[in-house]
Amino acid sequence: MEYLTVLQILDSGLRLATPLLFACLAGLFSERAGIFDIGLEGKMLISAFFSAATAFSTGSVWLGLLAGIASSLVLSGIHGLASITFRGNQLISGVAINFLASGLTVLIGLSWFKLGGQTPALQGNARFQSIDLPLADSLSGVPILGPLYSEVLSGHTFLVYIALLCVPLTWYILFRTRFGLRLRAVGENPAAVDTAGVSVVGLRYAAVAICGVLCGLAGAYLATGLGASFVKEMTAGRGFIALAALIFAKWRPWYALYATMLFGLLEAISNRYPSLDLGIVTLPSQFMQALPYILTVVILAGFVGKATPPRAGGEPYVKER
Amino acid sequence: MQANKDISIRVMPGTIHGIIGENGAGKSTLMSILYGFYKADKGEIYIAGTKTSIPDSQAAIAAGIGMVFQHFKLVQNFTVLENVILGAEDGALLGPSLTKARKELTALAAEYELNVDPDAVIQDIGVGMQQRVEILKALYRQADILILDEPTGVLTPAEADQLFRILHRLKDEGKTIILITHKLREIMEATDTVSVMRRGEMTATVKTSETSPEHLAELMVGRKVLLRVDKKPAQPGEKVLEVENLKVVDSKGVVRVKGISFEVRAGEILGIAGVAGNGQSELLEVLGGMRTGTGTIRVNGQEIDLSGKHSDARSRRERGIAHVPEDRQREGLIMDFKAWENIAFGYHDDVKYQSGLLMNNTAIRKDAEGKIERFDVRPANCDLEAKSFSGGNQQKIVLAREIERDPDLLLVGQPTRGVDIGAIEFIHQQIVALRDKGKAILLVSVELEEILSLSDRVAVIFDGQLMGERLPAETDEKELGLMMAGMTSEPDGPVHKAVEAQLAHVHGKAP
Amino acid sequence: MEQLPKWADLVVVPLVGLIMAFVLSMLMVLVTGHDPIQALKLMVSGALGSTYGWGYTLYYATNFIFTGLAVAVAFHASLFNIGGEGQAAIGGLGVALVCLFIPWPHWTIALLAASASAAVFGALWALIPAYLQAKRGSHIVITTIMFNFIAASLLNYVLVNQLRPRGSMDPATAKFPEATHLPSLGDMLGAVGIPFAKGTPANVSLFVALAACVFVYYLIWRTRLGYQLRAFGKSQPAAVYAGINPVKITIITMMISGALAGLMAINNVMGEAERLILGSVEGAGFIGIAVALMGRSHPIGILFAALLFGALYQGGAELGLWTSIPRELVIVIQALVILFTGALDNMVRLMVAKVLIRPKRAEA
Amino acid sequence: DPAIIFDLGGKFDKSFNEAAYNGATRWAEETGNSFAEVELQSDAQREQALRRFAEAGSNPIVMAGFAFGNALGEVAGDYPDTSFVIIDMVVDAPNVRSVVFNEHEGSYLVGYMAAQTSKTNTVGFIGGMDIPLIRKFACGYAQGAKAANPDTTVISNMTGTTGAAWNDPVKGGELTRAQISQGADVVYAAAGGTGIGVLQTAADEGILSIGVDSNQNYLHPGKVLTSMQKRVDNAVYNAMMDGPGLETGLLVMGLGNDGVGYTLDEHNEALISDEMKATVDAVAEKIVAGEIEVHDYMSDETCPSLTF
Ligand SMILES: Nc1ncnc2c1ncn2[C@@H]1O[C@H](COP(=O)(O)OP(=O)(O)OP(=O)(O)O)[C@@H](O)[C@H]1O
Ligand SMILES: Nc1ncnc2c1ncn2[C@@H]1O[C@H](COP(=O)(O)OP(=O)(O)OP(=O)(O)O)[C@@H](O)[C@H]1O
Ligand SMILES: [Mg+2]
Ligand SMILES: [Mg+2]
Repeated sequence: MEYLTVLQILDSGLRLATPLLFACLAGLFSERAGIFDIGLEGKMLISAFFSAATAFSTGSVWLGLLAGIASSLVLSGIHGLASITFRGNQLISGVAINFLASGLTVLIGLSWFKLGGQTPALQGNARFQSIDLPLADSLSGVPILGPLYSEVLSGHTFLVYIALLCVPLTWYILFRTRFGLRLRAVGENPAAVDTAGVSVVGLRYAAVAICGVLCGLAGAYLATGLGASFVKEMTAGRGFIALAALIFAKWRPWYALYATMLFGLLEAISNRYPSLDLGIVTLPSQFMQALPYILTVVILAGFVGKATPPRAGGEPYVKER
Repeated sequence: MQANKDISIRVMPGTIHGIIGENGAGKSTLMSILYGFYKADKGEIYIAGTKTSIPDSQAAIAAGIGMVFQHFKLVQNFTVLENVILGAEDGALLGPSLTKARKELTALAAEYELNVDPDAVIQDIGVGMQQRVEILKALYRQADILILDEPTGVLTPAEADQLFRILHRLKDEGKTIILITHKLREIMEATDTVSVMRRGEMTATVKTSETSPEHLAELMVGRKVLLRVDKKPAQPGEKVLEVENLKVVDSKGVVRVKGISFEVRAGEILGIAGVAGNGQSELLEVLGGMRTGTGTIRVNGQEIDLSGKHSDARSRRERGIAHVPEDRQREGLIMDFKAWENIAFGYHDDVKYQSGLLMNNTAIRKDAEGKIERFDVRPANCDLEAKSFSGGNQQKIVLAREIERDPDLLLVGQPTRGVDIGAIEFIHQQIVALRDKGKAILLVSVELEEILSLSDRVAVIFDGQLMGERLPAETDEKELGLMMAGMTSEPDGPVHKAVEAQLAHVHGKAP
Repeated sequence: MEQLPKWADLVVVPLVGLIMAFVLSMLMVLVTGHDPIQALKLMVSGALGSTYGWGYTLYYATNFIFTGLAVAVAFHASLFNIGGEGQAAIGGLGVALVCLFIPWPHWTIALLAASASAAVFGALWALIPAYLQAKRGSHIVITTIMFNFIAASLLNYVLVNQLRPRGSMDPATAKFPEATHLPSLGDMLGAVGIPFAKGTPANVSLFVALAACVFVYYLIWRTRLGYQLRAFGKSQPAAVYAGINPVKITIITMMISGALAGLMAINNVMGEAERLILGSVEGAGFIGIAVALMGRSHPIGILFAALLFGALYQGGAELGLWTSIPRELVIVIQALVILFTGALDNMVRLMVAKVLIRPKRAEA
Repeated sequence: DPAIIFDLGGKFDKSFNEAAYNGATRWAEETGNSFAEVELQSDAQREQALRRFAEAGSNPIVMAGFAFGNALGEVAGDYPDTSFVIIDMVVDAPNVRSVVFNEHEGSYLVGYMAAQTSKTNTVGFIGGMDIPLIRKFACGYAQGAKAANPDTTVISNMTGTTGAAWNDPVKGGELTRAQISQGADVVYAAAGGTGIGVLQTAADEGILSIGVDSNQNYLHPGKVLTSMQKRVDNAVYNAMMDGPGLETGLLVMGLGNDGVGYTLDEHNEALISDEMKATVDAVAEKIVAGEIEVHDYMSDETCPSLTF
């Protein structure tokens, strides 16, 4: 394989990994605080819609981004209400949120744009433009690393860099701040947090809200960064893949980066080789499309040991003696 | 129902105030209210003469109250330091808080002899250490009133002694301590005053110096309690259990049991004393079929498999081994199952519980009712879930299930941990009764008093090896205590320091 | 929280939740410029007002019973099977192979064979995730999600390249032979003199689903396996203490779960479509999660939850047929029903308690 | 009144179903009449919708999509007085009109144009799912491209294997980029909502794209080379115009009767030179005249010019 091809696949992998990374980190905050969230998909979807719709109406992608985040936060609020305040089942709440987003986006889209639930295509300032990193051109001549910088790292939209920055930021918040300490504690043993005089409910809501913001970023990236409009169901299962990546990453930020990059890369590879001629047999396209999933299972079984979720995950907190 | 009814209690500053009462008497509930963990329906709290309202734990901490809960409130995968500062951090960033806490911890450790490794992760350290962390948490928050709920339930005698030394020192500093315990000896030795609770009410408060254990026991249970185990000398028979050169390696690759050999005969109780974490749990688990090991074990002369298909708990039961595990809530019971379902637990394959393809629930229930009645489980209601029984009664359910199987060999781990004296008496009687029927019993307990009073022979385990065997009549707690720390002779200097050093030494070898 | 009487907890709370969900939904109908009363009437009468409506409601319910039971069985062992979608799809393949390539003399025998095949195919599809969970600790949630995708690819390949009759546009198998066609509910009830709409897809599989409910009830609460499975689900260390083999239980439970999901195929593939088409599961595997959770993993609860969702599907279809209300509204209604009866049930319970318990106090 | 039943993709799928919807609304606007419609959510609803509309007296009943074949086969006989029109599938019944399109012919033309325009001699095809219909598109396209320039490389991708394959513009865009990096400078999308992403990315990256089913030139003026229009709208419109007594039987819509074709409008006129138009039109004539035989994938399920 040529180096250029490798670079192109890496480049594509990075783009494909970005929404997964946002969603994965979103799930990480929520689940680290003890709130399971299978509603990542729904939050991404609603944010994709509202960011595209607002960006189109206002002509500003930034307002779109804000609207996307706000809509995702509303769903987070519902999830929090159900699973924190009313101690409901977190899985059911997540399922409900996925359905809600799936229905509402089209319903609202239909009545606003009369385009069958789609938004019109975004143009100019209504979408994120790609950014060339400093010195990308002049460095491209440097062997090996130069092209890696200019071809792979440079030339993405703003949100890709935000996603990458979110990784160290998440790590820092979780492991170097008071908030992070408390957040991790509340996912492991809420009683310890409670008896230390800190509000379990408050912490969990904060975590769920951060999850909402990050899902909002993921959705906005899909509709206004990678794409340029909303199409119904456009998240296409990425929320679930992000969830898988989260478990894969064992709920750790840097591993989340690696896991999502792996998913992105595998998808990029299967995009690049729609069917693979091995000389003896030609692997059919269906096989190549299933390959990322097959490899995930193989890697999971072969190299990643048992993942221990946060101990208090999924369980509503009830005081006990 | 009412957990606390019209309770008034007055605790003097600079004293240690004991509270005793049966399981479920309402002790923990009362203290949780003081700590703002629960809200009382009515009543008032005065601290140093001023009326204080304690709506939440934050307020309790602010009022200078610190509490060490019966079930520790620690984050298992955090370090000691992180647990100490949790909720009492100084700023938004952790770094400065940690540095400050580290310094403070060193000071506290020096002041009260509360040594802990600040960077150790909770799940890797023993319960004694965990408890110190809980105390440090309270001191770090500058508590003046320290509440300890059954602090010695899981401690070894040496650790308990150390704890009481610390408590006395705190008292001398002017701090007020409320101590809940089931152990009358501790009440007698450590407290200045003692209050007795029964069924949600405060029945008496007396000066410790003016009372006796027997009197307290009677106040607590409402009848006379036999505080000593009443048993005839053993009549050892055939060898039931023979263990030769048993080795156990845990999942992390650490050798937990390092080639031990012993035997237990029919009609005798062999007690294994030792500080928690020295391999006794693994020993029980291998014998009970929960873990694999190497070596030779014979039951009634026949060798049993230590690994492979026939080394599981089912096969053990088929060989006549019954097992009362150390942790009744995690292992011995399914807390969400009804009591009657728990009676079949482990014996669910028993033919008399089956009818054709299905389980014969009527038969199980009938069986359970009988057992529950004979073991005086309260409330005697088969349809309650295990979790709604008190610890003592949960333990009775497990014992009823295992003892009534009439096993050739009974493995018992920590039979009376956290259980009130009324229940202890009963449980001890049942174990002795089984022995008197000519069955072999292997007892593992960190409670030296229990070991000494129940066992016919005592073996001490240290660092995965047996330090030696003694007859209860020919030894005492002091000698056993030294052996538990791996020492065979009296050390120079203070005993507890030497013990601690020795344990730390071993701890370093096998983390 | 106050303890509600059992009847209130079982009947009043879900009912109130349902009403709240519908009130909100109808508000949405109103906002989108349609007549909510007419819409509600249409949905209810369309789903439950005629044997024709029941014919469809029960058909969908049958699917959901199977997938709901599948999720529930795994739940009892603390395993979260998100793979119902893939297992049901592969179950369909099992049905198709049996129906297409073996000449059956009568539908009864064909049904037995197809059921067995569907169950075996579904179980095998669950086997690998189960094995990996039990032996390697690979999280079953990821592996079952992955296996859903893999199943879709496999089916796509098999239908497009292997089983599709030559020259057919449709990525689907040929129609199954006449002898494998299952009698519809209409045929069966007609035979015993009960009038029931013909041409609706509810079929004899409904009875298999009901039998599966009974089977699961007995399995979970009356058999030794069920006892072990529940014990394992509540506490793994305790299970080991009791001599229950975690590997064995995980694998057996997941295979039973997969078999139940696979069995769904006798309803949609053999009973309705009478051939295997692409994407035949249509999300029933995911609905199964909601059904199992709402039914509290109990067969009776699942039965009702499945009926509710079946009715929502059929009521939604009627809305689509006779009004210009977009079909996505039905999805929103489903979401709200799941939310209020499943996730916010404690909120509803609190509200019901306020109404039910306050006056009692006042009396006392 | 007539009725129309849309397939699972929904009437606003930006291609096939939407074309059918446009045909129906055009009829409604022109005649002032109304029609019944339904978007399906489940396979079981096919037969249901057919029967319900037939019983309610709708006539003719039009259905968009090959997947209705089976259901219609069951239902048609029960309602002999109702006329049915099925698009993309042949159902042999006296009261059914089967409309099929020669998508391969239209695809051949746009493939021809793609290869003519391509400077890299590489053109791309992006399909939604690997199903026979999409292969038919891809195969005609590849044949056309090779006919225009035998050195042309045709890269083909399918989006996915689940329903999401038709609604994943993000993946469509990424596939487009992958094809661009392999040298493609014209891509043809036959992938429903996924195609939105293909056209968008092509426009962003400065290459040309080809729309499908409806005329999609307007989506990115000057950046969509052309669209392979499949006049489903006409098929629906005509059926509704013909009314209840419509002529039944097989109706093939190909290049000859304007059933398929490429689009030329103000949005892409700058892209297509007169010379190119002349060549393409000549090719079209030859196809109609039978001088060029475009291979129909469905005839023998092989594709000489492309491997899948
Ligand atoms: N929130 C509550 N709801 C219902 N019952 C409660 C609650 N809190 C306490 N109780 C009841 O109050 C009683 C007292 O419980 P508590 O835990 O205080 O006992 P205890 O004296 O600490 O017992 P032990 O010695 O076993 O620790 C129990 O019978 C319990 O059932
Ligand atoms: N969630 C609960 N609701 C009501 N009562 C409870 C609950 N949990 C425990 N209890 C009751 O509280 C009392 C004391 O419980 P607790 O858990 O403190 O027992 P314990 O004897 O201290 O056992 P252990 O040492 O195992 O904790 C028991 O009578 C038990 O029935
Ligand atoms: Mg207590
Ligand atoms: Mg207690």
